[in-house]
Amino acid sequence: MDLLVNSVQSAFLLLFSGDPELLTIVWVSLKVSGISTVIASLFGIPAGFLIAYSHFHGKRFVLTCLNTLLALPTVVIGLLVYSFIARRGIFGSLELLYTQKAIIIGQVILIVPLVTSLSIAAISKIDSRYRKTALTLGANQRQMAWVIIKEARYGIGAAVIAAFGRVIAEIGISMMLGGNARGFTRTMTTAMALEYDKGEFVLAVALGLTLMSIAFAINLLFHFFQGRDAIDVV
Amino acid sequence: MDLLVNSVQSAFLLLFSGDPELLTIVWVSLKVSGISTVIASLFGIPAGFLIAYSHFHGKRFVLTCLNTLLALPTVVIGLLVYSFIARRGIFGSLELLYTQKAIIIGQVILIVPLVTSLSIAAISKIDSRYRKTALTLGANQRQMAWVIIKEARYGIGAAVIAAFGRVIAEIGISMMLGGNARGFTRTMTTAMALEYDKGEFVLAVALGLTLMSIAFAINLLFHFFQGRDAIDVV
Amino acid sequence: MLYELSRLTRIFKERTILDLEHLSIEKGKIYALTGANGAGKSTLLTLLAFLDQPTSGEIRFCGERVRYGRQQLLHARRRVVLVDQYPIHFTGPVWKNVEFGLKVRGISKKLRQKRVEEVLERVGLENFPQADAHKLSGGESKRLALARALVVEPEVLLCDEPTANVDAENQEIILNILEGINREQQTSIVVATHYLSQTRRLAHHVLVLEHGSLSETMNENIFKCERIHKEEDFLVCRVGKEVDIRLACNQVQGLEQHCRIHIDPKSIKFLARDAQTQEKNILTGHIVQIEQDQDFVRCTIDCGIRLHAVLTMDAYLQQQLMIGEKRVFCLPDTSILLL
Amino acid sequence: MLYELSRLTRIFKERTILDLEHLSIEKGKIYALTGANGAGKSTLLTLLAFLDQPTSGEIRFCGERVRYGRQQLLHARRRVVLVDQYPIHFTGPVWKNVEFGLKVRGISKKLRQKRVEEVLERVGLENFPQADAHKLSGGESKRLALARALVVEPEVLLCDEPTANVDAENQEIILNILEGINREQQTSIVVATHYLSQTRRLAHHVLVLEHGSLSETMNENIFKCERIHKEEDFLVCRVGKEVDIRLACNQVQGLEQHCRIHIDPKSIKFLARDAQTQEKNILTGHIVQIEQDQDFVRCTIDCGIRLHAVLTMDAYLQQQLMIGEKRVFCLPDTSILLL
Amino acid sequence: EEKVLTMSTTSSTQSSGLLDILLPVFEKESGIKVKVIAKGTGAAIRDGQDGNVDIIFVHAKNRELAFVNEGFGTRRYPVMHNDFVLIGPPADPASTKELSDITSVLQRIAIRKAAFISRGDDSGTHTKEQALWADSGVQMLEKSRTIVKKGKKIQVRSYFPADTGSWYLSIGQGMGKVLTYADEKQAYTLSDRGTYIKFKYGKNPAIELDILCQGGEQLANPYGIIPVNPAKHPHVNYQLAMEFVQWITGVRGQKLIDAYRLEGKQLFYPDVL
Ligand SMILES: Nc1ncnc2c1ncn2[C@@H]1O[C@H](COP(=O)(O)OP(=O)(O)OP(=O)(O)O)[C@@H](O)[C@H]1O
Ligand SMILES: Nc1ncnc2c1ncn2[C@@H]1O[C@H](COP(=O)(O)OP(=O)(O)OP(=O)(O)O)[C@@H](O)[C@H]1O
Ligand SMILES: [Mg+2]
Ligand SMILES: [Mg+2]
Repeated sequence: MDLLVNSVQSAFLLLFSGDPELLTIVWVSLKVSGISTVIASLFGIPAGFLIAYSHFHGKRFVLTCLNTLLALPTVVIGLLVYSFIARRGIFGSLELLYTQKAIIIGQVILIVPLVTSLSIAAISKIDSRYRKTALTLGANQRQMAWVIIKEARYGIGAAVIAAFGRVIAEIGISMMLGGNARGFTRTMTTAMALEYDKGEFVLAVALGLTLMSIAFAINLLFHFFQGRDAIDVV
Repeated sequence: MDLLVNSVQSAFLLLFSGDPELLTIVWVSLKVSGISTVIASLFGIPAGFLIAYSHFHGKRFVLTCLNTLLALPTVVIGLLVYSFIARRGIFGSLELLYTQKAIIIGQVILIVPLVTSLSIAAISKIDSRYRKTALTLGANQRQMAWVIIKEARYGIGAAVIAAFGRVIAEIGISMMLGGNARGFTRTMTTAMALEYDKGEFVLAVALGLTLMSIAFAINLLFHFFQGRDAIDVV
Repeated sequence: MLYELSRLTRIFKERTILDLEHLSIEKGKIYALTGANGAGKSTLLTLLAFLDQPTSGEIRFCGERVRYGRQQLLHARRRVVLVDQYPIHFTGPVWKNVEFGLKVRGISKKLRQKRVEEVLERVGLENFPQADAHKLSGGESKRLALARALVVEPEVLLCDEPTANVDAENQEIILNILEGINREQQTSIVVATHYLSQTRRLAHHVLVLEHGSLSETMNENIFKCERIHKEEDFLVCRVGKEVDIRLACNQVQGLEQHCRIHIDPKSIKFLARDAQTQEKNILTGHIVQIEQDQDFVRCTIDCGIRLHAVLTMDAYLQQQLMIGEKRVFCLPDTSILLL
Repeated sequence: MLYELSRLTRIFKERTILDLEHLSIEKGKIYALTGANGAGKSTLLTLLAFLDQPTSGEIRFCGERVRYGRQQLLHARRRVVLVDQYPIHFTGPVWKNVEFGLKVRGISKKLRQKRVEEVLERVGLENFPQADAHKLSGGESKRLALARALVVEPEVLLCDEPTANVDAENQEIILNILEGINREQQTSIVVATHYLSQTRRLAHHVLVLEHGSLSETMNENIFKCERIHKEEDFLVCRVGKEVDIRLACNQVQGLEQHCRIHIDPKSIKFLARDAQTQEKNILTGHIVQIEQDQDFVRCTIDCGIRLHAVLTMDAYLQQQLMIGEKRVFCLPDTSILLL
Repeated sequence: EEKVLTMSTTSSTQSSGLLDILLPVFEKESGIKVKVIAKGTGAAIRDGQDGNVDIIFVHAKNRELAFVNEGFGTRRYPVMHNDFVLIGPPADPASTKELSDITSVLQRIAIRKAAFISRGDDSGTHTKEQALWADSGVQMLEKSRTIVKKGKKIQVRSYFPADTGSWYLSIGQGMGKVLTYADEKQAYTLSDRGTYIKFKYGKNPAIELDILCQGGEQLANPYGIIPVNPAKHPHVNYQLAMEFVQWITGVRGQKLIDAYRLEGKQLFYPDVL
């Protein structure tokens, strides 16, 4: 109880202290997770559409693999990406390790399966008459896909939000590939983990609450863009 | 590249070694994440239904909060639960800290928002005529809810799978609340993190791959239960 | 009284869809509900099935005021079943869909089996018990919806366009089923329909909705027309491509370019071949259809537009109307109503 | 030829839904497609709209064999539009739905505006451009689907039950629209319908489907009947509650308890009031409806069941059939077909 | 009933593999199972303060003593020690090899602005590093944040060399990760010997970094074990804790520590033997 109360108060102090270091951290977090989410969506939503709307041998297998990838631990992603971009790895010369780009690469790998799999779920429940109607009215494949994706937008929106939540709250990859270097790749979550390691629990939770307030603000924005109708049911 | 090849080989060795310690770890992982997923689903799916199907003031606010909770970092969950179940916490006398139960509590908190939010997305796209039809044919509220949930089962299934993937791959909460005690609360992911800490990268990835194979097997089972029709689209 | 509605309105987003001063529906009778698209038929049926709440006003069901609490609703809903205009089916086989209503009522498996078989046979779906309900053809799907409702033997059956999309043979069958359950089980029935000619033979009463209110005029003989020119004391309007109708001037205050008129079918007068008349609107057309409407005879004339005339049996026999004949008829001033 | 189908089948899960030896559809004509529920009408239209592939056989469109590659399909689909039996609308306002077909064709905003307005006016939805397409009433929704198709001015328009759920006034309007675009723009039209009486007046050809194949017999006068007893050289079957029909014995080999019969409307003979006859099946009924069917006259007799008879105009005039009259008629042996 | 002792310890004791040698023997001899919770020194001490564990086994002498002074622990028992080493790239861009004294090495690094990776996590190693920087005369900066604890505002402080620009990277992670990081960036860092040996000789591919400065009182790294005070937390299992203390500071435990070799190198030196 104490912890929560103290942390809430500290979170306020932090938020209003205007501490430049904190601002940097927040900015890095938002930038990295925002870019990861956008890239993963640009890739995962069309992939979800393609998988949902095509018939091919082994489709069930692909779906099972996708679902399996949802259980990919951050340590594995971190290590695999690491082995490619480390100084001695194939892409070592690009000097990606311990940069924000490295975090983005890892996070994209982390959430592409999530976005894809949830998009498939959302898209495949869309009445097949939408597809037929779009096609008979003269839509080409791309235009038809757009119609379907628009009809599934609430489900897809939920997928994107879940993915964003996943990456902004993510620690392992940011730690391993970003390195938690102060001023460079320190994010809200790695900062939090650090405070935890130090035993500064109040500060850790306060940072967490700051993160939540920011996530709340972003979700408000998102809801605003997703429009009124999306949630009207019954 | 090397890392991957070595790890795959080691993973095979591990899997077929029948090492009792590994078996315990796998069993703890499965048990803990399985129970967490079941509890979270039992709570999240009905909650999702209720939220999707009721009109109340502040519904949009609740939805935004739910989406925000998707960004709840494991450190925060870990610390908050810790503050309640630590010896000095309110529930200290229950001696929950550093047990599997503690991990389950934390993981349930982690994924309830995910299951709820994705269930809402799945349920709210179900044609309102299903509700009307069920009601006019004499269903009571519970029976009607069941009809709707069955119609949304593919989306809800996807939510549950995503939640399971999230917890089985989760490290922070298992570490903080379970403590990674060998033979008690060591899970696949905390073991992985430990090997990583030790610098045993190959072993870490090998454990990760073992985890993936198990997740794959579980997803196969799940697909089998979810039935053929769920993925037939177009 | 089965239903008594008073001062009932239903408003969606500031648009008043239903506005009924008073409506009573008797027990054990068949009502046909008709009216143009968007008149509010489906909205009314949904209210009668307690699936929606009126914006204002009250509904009395079997003398008691309907309360929208969960338990009361469940109780009332178990007595009334609505068959949707565009029915939707639960994912699964036809059988499970029909069984649903019995299952939620906790009826034993054996009895369910028997009743479902009976009712599938009745609507002619006995060959499809295991077919996927979502893949049925348009008419099969409609009949399945009816079967699902019939199987619970409701006190009140509300059918929204039960024969639309259904083939001729099954239309007959459905009408016979409705007639049958009304006669044998005293089921009260309300049928929304655009095919009055069919329903007329079974309906004890016909309700006409117009813009959400009950109306006296049948929704037939309604035409869009265009103002052409004004003469001394009347205005010439063109209906369709070639028919000119003259409207008396007292009606045409501030008339716009386009308007709609209604011609009362009962006022249309056929003229003897050699008759002289003062009427402004004298038209000629072929008779294309004649049908019985209880004690009256309905006759469709093609004179560029299709006009319906209703005659008494005597008038019909006297006029000797024959299909294919070219006949002259007049529309008295009072028969034309500007809408 | 617009379409030429040969040895075409469509099989769903081992059930053959369509099996057409040969079918040609001419350019610039209106076809009415009829048949019982589940006969395969919608399935056929979906194939004609290139939204589905036949299981075997080929379709030639404008002389060329249809290929199911993306680019070829897009090209063909842009020439043909299907209006669904139960149409679905894109989430959003009516306007956007109608605009869709033009937008995907890259037509300029200004032209879109104009065409959408025109077509909404045409189907009588001019007052709803901003209404939510999902909340329209049954008939409005049907008309929106038609508008969506009309706006792209397709070469071929396939309509699945365009008048079902539509009110009388708009049924007329829709039929007139179809007639109009066929006459003025030479649009080829195929209309699936159960209301042949309506469509007959515009259709140049009528296609009847029966269990997925083309059939000569119209799907009317089809009845379920129950075997009652056998007499010397015929079998007595009961149709409905009270009508007994005698079947010649050569037809009744291995007949089951229940069967279906078809009575050819053209073979029904009205008897003079005093006529004597050798026929086995002599029935009496009231005449409830008479209507024109191109050069023929269709007459509906209520004799416990509703029978349709088709007469030549001469026979009709000679028989002097009048509504409400009680008449005696016979069903010659050859007019009864066991299905 | 099973006797279970819960112990919080720093990751280095666990990841060095020492506990894997000690505990099974202890368990066999005493019948007590030890449940090990490994985390950063700060968090491990915190566990003791909160009474979540029966005993703590860490390496941050000053904080350990404070822990005892505040009454959380009964007494600090010295167990073993090893030492810290300064490691860096073989190329040695700051030419530290010519210097022997750790404080002057750090000074040189600061002057040359050679890349240095700091744990930055308030761990034993980090605490040591901060002290060494202070001793070396490099000007230190203090950064503080205000938080609320028990309703009172308090400052959380951290120190690091001034004028750090981009050469001093504080990454706030465990020793292993810091070594990996330093290897990647070819930077200097301070490490405990155990982890260094592991990463240098026990891993493929090995890190390239070499020891550039070692030895001397300043780099000593003592480990102590402290039972949690039953007066503060009555539920703790003081008796089991003392059994373990006696065992590990006894001959058997001390010999095992002395004999422990990682990659053929001795890691820890017993304090009592
Ligand atoms: N939920 C809603 N929100 C807004 N408008 C609605 C809603 N439901 C119905 N409407 C509008 O109310 C009017 C009446 O609808 P209703 O479905 O009752 O008509 P109907 O008489 O059944 O017509 P039809 O013969 O076409 O089935 C329509 O114009 C429709 O657009
Ligand atoms: N995708 C499908 N899978 C399995 N069966 C199907 C499928 N689509 C249609 N059918 C079946 O094929 C038959 C023909 O369907 P179709 O929709 O073509 O009939 P229709 O002639 O349009 O009937 P209606 O007059 O009722 O609209 C029906 O019995 C239907 O159950
Ligand atoms: Mg309706
Ligand atoms: Mg059909």
